Amino acid sequence: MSFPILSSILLAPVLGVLIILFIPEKEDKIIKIVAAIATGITVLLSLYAFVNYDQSVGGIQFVEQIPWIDELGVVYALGVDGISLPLVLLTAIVIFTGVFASWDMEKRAKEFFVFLLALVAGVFGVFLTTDLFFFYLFFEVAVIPMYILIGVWGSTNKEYAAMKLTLYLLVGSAFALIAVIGVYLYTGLNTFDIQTLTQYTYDVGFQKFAFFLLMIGFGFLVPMWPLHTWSPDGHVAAPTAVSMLHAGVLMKLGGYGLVRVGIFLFPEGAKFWAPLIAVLCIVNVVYGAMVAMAQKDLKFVIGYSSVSHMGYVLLGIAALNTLSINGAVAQMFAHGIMTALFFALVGNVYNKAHTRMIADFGGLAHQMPRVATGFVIAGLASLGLPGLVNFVAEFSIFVGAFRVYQVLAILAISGIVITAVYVLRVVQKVFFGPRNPRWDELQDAKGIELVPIVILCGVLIFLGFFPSFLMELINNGVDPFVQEYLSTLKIGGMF
Amino acid sequence: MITLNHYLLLSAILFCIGLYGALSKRNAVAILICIELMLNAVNINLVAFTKFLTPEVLTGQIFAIFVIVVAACEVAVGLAIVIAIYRDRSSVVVENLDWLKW
Amino acid sequence: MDYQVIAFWLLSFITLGSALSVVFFTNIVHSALALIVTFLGIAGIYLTLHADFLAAVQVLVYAGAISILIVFGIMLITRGDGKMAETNLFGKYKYTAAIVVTTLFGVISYFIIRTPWSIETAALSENTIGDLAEILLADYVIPFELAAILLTVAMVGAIVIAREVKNPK
Amino acid sequence: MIESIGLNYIWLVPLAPLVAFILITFLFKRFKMLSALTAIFSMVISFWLSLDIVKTILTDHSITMNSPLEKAVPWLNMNGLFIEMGALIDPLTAGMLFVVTFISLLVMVYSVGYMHGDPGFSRFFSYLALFVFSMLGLVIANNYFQMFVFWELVGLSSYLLIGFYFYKDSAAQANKKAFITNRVADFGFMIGIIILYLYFGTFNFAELAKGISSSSDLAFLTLAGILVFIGPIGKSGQFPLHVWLPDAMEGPTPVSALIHAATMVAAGVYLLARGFILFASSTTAMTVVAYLGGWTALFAATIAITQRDFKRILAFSTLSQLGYMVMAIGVGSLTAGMFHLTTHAFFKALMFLCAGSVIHALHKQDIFEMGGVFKEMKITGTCMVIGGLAIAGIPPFAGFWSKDEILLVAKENGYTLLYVLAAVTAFLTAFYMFRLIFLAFFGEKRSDYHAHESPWTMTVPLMILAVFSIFGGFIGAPFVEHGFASYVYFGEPHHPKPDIMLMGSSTLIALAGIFLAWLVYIKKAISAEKIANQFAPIYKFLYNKWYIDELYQWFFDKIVLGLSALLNWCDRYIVDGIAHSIAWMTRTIGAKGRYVHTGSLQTYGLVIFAAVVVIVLFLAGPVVGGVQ
Repeated sequence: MSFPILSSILLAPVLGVLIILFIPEKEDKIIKIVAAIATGITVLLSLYAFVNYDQSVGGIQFVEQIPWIDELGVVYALGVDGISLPLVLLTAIVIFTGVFASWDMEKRAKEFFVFLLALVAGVFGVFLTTDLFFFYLFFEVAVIPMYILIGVWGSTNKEYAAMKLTLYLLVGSAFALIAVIGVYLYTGLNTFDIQTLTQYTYDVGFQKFAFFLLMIGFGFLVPMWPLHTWSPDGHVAAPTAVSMLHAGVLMKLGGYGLVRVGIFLFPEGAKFWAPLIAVLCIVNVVYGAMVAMAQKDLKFVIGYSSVSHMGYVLLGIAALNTLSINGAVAQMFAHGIMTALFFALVGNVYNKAHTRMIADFGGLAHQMPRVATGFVIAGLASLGLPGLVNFVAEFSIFVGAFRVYQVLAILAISGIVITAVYVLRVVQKVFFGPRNPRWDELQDAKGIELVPIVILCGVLIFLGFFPSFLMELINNGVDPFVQEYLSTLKIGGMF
Repeated sequence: MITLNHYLLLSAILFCIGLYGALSKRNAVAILICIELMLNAVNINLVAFTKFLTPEVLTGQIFAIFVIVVAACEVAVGLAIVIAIYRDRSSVVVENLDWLKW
Repeated sequence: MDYQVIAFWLLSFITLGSALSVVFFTNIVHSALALIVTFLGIAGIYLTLHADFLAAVQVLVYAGAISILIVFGIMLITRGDGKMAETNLFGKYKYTAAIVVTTLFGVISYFIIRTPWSIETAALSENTIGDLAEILLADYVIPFELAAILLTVAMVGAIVIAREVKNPK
Repeated sequence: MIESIGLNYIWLVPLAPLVAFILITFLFKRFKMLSALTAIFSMVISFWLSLDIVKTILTDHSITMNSPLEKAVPWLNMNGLFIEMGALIDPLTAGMLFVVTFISLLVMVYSVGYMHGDPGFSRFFSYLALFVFSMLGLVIANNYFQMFVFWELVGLSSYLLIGFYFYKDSAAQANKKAFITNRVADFGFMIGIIILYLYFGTFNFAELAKGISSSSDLAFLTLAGILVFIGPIGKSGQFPLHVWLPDAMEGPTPVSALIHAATMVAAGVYLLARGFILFASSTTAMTVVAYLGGWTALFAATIAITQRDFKRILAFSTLSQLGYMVMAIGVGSLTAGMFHLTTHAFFKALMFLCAGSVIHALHKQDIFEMGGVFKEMKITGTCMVIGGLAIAGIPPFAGFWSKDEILLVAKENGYTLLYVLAAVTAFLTAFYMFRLIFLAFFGEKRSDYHAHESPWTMTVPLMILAVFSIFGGFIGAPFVEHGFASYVYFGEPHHPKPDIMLMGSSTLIALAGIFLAWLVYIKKAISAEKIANQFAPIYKFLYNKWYIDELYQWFFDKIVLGLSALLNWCDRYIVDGIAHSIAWMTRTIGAKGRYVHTGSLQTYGLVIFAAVVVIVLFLAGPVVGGVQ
C-alpha cells in the first residue's frame, strides 16, 4: 500500500491537536505555528492529491479501507473523486488561511486552536470518507466544536447564535440520520459503502421518502430557505476563523451531502423533489440578496449573501444535469474561497475598529488600501465578475438550469443584479468617500495578516482565468454518474 | 404437596409487601428495610427455581449469594446516605427529601 | 401431611406475618425487630428447599449483620423525644400504593399460575456447600472476586458518606 | 496562410497591456514615470501590431468580412459547455483594433501630463492598462462568451476608473451607479447568450451565423436578438439605461475621453455589428434597435442643450451620437454605424481631451463660469472648434461623412420618421455644441481664473486627433474608391449613392444650428434666459434630464429598499419567528412538564410500578385471551 495521503490529511489536524495539548498555554506563538504547520500539511497534501488525481481513470482514487465494525459492515474507507477533491482542497485552503486570520487570537488561544483543528478534522472526514456511517459520524464531529467555538470566542449575541446553530444542525442531522439508517436497513446489504449503495436499485416510493428526509436534513445545512436563519446569526457571532470555516466549508457539507448521498443514491427521489428545491432556492437567491441589502452590520451582509449564493448551489443541484451539478460543486468551492476572504477582511477590520456597523465607516480605503482591494475583489467575485472563479461556476449553473427551469433560471440570474447592488453599496459606504479622521489610527493589513488575503485572492483570480483545472476535474466526477442514472429520467412529478 | 407455585406465590406476596412498604412509608430507614424484604423475596424465587427447575446446577443459589452481597453493600451505603441526610436536614422523612426536582 | 408441608405453611405464616408487621408497625424499632423474624423465617424456607448453606448465610448476614446495621442506623437518626410510636408512619401514598401493589400481585400471581413450569424431579444433593464452592470458585471466580471488591468499595463509600464533615467550608 | 507579424502575434495585442497592468500593480507602483512608460510601451506594441493587421488586410484581400481569420484555444470543456478563447480577425476587428489602440495610446500620453502630480498616478496607468486589455480582448473575441467576459471586464475597469477619485462621494456614487446599470443590462445580455447557446449549441460567431441563417424560428431569433441588444443598451447608454454615462464624468477626463466616449461605450455598437446577422434575421428586433437608437439620439440632444457642465454636455452628446450609431445598425447599415463609430471616436476623444485641457488649466467645469478661454489656450481652443465642426457635420470634417451616411441609409431604407428625428438631432447637436464652444471659449471672462496652455504631452495628442477629425472622414467618403464600405459591410459591400440634396440639406441644418448658437450666445440677439423663463417647465424638465434619475432613485429608495426592509422584517419576525415559536413551545412544554418531577422518590416508584402493571397487561393482552 502506498503512502496514505487521505488519512494523512485527516490526521494532520488531529496530530496538531495532540501536540498543542502538550504545549503550555502561554506559549501561544508556538501553538499558532503548530496549527499553521498542521494545516499547511493538509494544503500540501490536498494539492498533491489534486494534481495527481488521474482524470483518465476517474472514479474514486487514493482509496484506503480498514474494516471497523464487522457486525455492522462499517468500514473506515477513504477516497476522493472529482466532487470531493475540490472540496477537500477548499477546506485545506480555508483552514490554513483561517489560522493566519486568527493570528492575534489571545483569549484562551490553546483551546481555540484545539477546537478549530478538531472541527476541521471532522470536516475533512466528511469529504474524504466513502462510508455512510463515517460520513455521519464526521459530520457530528464537526458540529460540536463549532458550538463551543462560537459560544466562547464569539461576539454579538454569541450564546444565542451558538445554540441556534447547534440545534438547527442537529435537527438537520437527525433527519439525515433517519435516512441513513433507513437505507442501511432497506438494502440489507450490511454495508455503508456509498459506492455499493449507489448501485443498489431502490423502490421509487422509498426513494421519494429518503430523498425528502435528506433534502430537509441537508437543507438545514446548505441552508435552504426557510431553514436558513441560523446561518447569518452564526456567521455574525463566530470569531473570524470560525466564520471563514463555517461559511466557507461547513455549509458546503449540505450541498455535498445532497449530491453524494441524495442524488447519487436516490435519483428518482431527486427527480421528484427537484422542482421544490428549485423554487425554494430561488427564494434563497432573491430573498437572501434582498435581505442582505437591508443589513446594517457588515457580517450580516456577508451572512445573507452566503444564503443567497448557496441558493445557486441548490439551483445547480435541482437542475440535475451534468453542467448544473458541475456548476453547483464549483460554486461551493468558489463561494467558500470568496466568503472566507470576506470574513477574513471583515475580521481584520473589526479587530482594529471594534465595530462592524456600515454606518460607522466611510473612506476606509485611505487608511486600509490593501483591505479595500481585497474587499473589492471579494465583492466582485460575489457579484460574479468574469475573471474570478465564481463567474464560471455561476455561468455553468445558469446554463445548466436554463435547460430545465427557464423562468426560475431567469429569476436566479436577476440575483446577480441584486448582488451587485448590495455589494457595491457596501463597498461604497465602507471604503469610498472622504477620509474619516476617526479611523486614522487604523493600520492597514500587513505581514502575517496579508497571508489569507493574498492566498484567497490568488485562488479566486487564478482559477477565474484558468477554470479548466477545477471544472474539468469536477466534470470528471459528476458526468459518469449523471450519464448512468440521471440522463434517462425526467424531472418533476411534484407539480 | 408443596409445589413451585407455592414458593413463588409466597415470594410474590413478600415482594408486594416490601414494595408496598417502600412506596408508602415515610421513614427512610423503613424504606431500606422494605427493600431488604423485596430482595429476600427475590432470593426465595431463585432458590426455589434451583430446587424445582435446575436441581443439578446450583446457579440460582449462587445468584442468591450475590444478591445477598449486593444487599449488604446497599444497606451499608444506603444507611450512610440516610445518616448524611439526617445530619444535613435533621429529618429522614422522605416526603421532605425532594431536592431532586427541577 | 408430611413435615415439609407443615414446615412450609408454618414458616410462610411466620414470614408473611412478620413482614406485614414490619410494614404496619408504627415504631421503627419494632419494625426492625420484626424484620429479624422475617429473615429467620426466610432462612427456614431455604431449609425446606434444601439450601442449607444459604440458610446459614441468611441467618448470619441478614438476621445477624444487616439487622444490627439497621438498628444502629435507627439509633443514629432517631431523636429521643419520646415519640417512638410515631417514627414509622405511612405517607400520602398509603392507599394509592395499596391499589398498585395489589394489582401487581394479581398480575404476578396470574402469570405464576398460568406458566407451565417444566419441573425437574431430580433431588438436590444433601450437602450443597461443596457444590457451591466448586461453582463459585471455578465458573464464577471473577464475579466472586468482584463481589469482594464491591464490598470493599461499599465499605469505603459508606464511611466516606457517613463521616462527619469537619469543616463545611 | 498569410504571413504577418500582427496576425501571428494577435494574442499579444491584448496581453501586452495585461502584462503592463501586472507589472505596474506588483512592481512599479512606487515609480511613477516607470509605470507610465510601461503602460505606454505596452500600448505601442499593441498599436504597432494592430497597424500591421490593418495593413495586412488592406494589402491582402484574402481576409474579408465573409472570410475572416479565426484562431482559438479551448478554455473550458465540460459536458454541456464548451468554451473557447480566441481571436476573430476581419476588417471590422481590424478597424476597431486600430481605433482602440490608437486612441488609448494618445490618451495615455496625454495622461502623463494631465495626471501629473496625482498621488494615484501609477494606479491610474495600471487601471488604464487593465481597461485596454479588456477592451482589446472584447474586440478580438470570436465568440459571445468571450465577448461577455471582456464586456464585464471593461465594465470593471470603467468602475475602477470612474471611482478613481474614490474620496469624492460623487465619484463613489457614480461608479456604483455605472456598474449596477450595466449589470441590469448584462442580465439581459447573459440570458440572451445562454438561450443562443442552448438553441444552437455554440457561442462561436461564425457557427452561430451558420445556424441563424438556416433557422426559421423567427420568434426565438427576435427574442434572442432583443435580449442580446439589452447589453448594448446598458453599455452604449441607450435609453432608458443611459443614466450612468453622464455621472461617469466623475472620472478623470482622459478616462472620459477614452472609455466613456471613444471606445468602451462604443462596444455596444461593436457588439451589434459583430452579431449583426442575429438582428438582421428579425425585422422586429431591427426595428426596436433602430427606433431606440433614434429616440436616444434625440432625447440626449434635448438634454444637452440645457446643461451647464462642460463634461456633461459632452457626455450627453456622446449618448446622442451613440444613438446615431445604434440607429444606423438598426436601419440595416453596419457600415454606416461602424463608420460613425470610428469618426466619432476621433472627434469625441478630441473634444474630451480639450475639455480635460481646459479643466486642467481652470479647475472649473461650469461653462457659464468660463468665457474667452480661447485667448489663453489657442491650441486647445482651435482643436475644440475643429471637434465642434466635426460633430456638427460641416464638410469636410469627419463627422459630416459618417453622419451623412447614416441619414442616407435611413432614408434609403424607408425609415422616414427616423430620418426626421436624426435631422432634428443634427440641428440640436450643432446648436448645443457651439453653445458650449461660444460660452466657454469666446465672449468675455465671466469669472476669475488663470488659464495657461497645457504642456506638450497634452497638446500633441490633441493636434494628432484634430488632424484625424478633419481628414478621418475621407476613408468612407462616397467619392473614395475602396473606402471604408468596401471593407466593413454585412453580406455584400454596399455603396450608397451620394445624394447631393441630402448633403446640402444636412449641411444647412448644421449651419443653422451654429448660427442660432451664435445669435444667442455671441450676438445676444435672443436672450437665453428669457426663453428659459418663458418655457420654464420644459426647461426644468430638460435640465433635470427628464427626471429619469429621480424616477430611478425613487424606485430604488422606495421600492427596492422598502422591499428589502420588508423582507428583512419577515426574516426576523416571521421566518425566525416560527423557529422561535417552536423553541418557545418546547421550552413551555418543558417548563410545565417539569412539575411532573416532584423529586419524591416514592412518587417515581409508584409511577414506575403502575406503568409496569399497565405495560404487562397491555403486552399480555393477546396471551391472556388466546391459547397458552
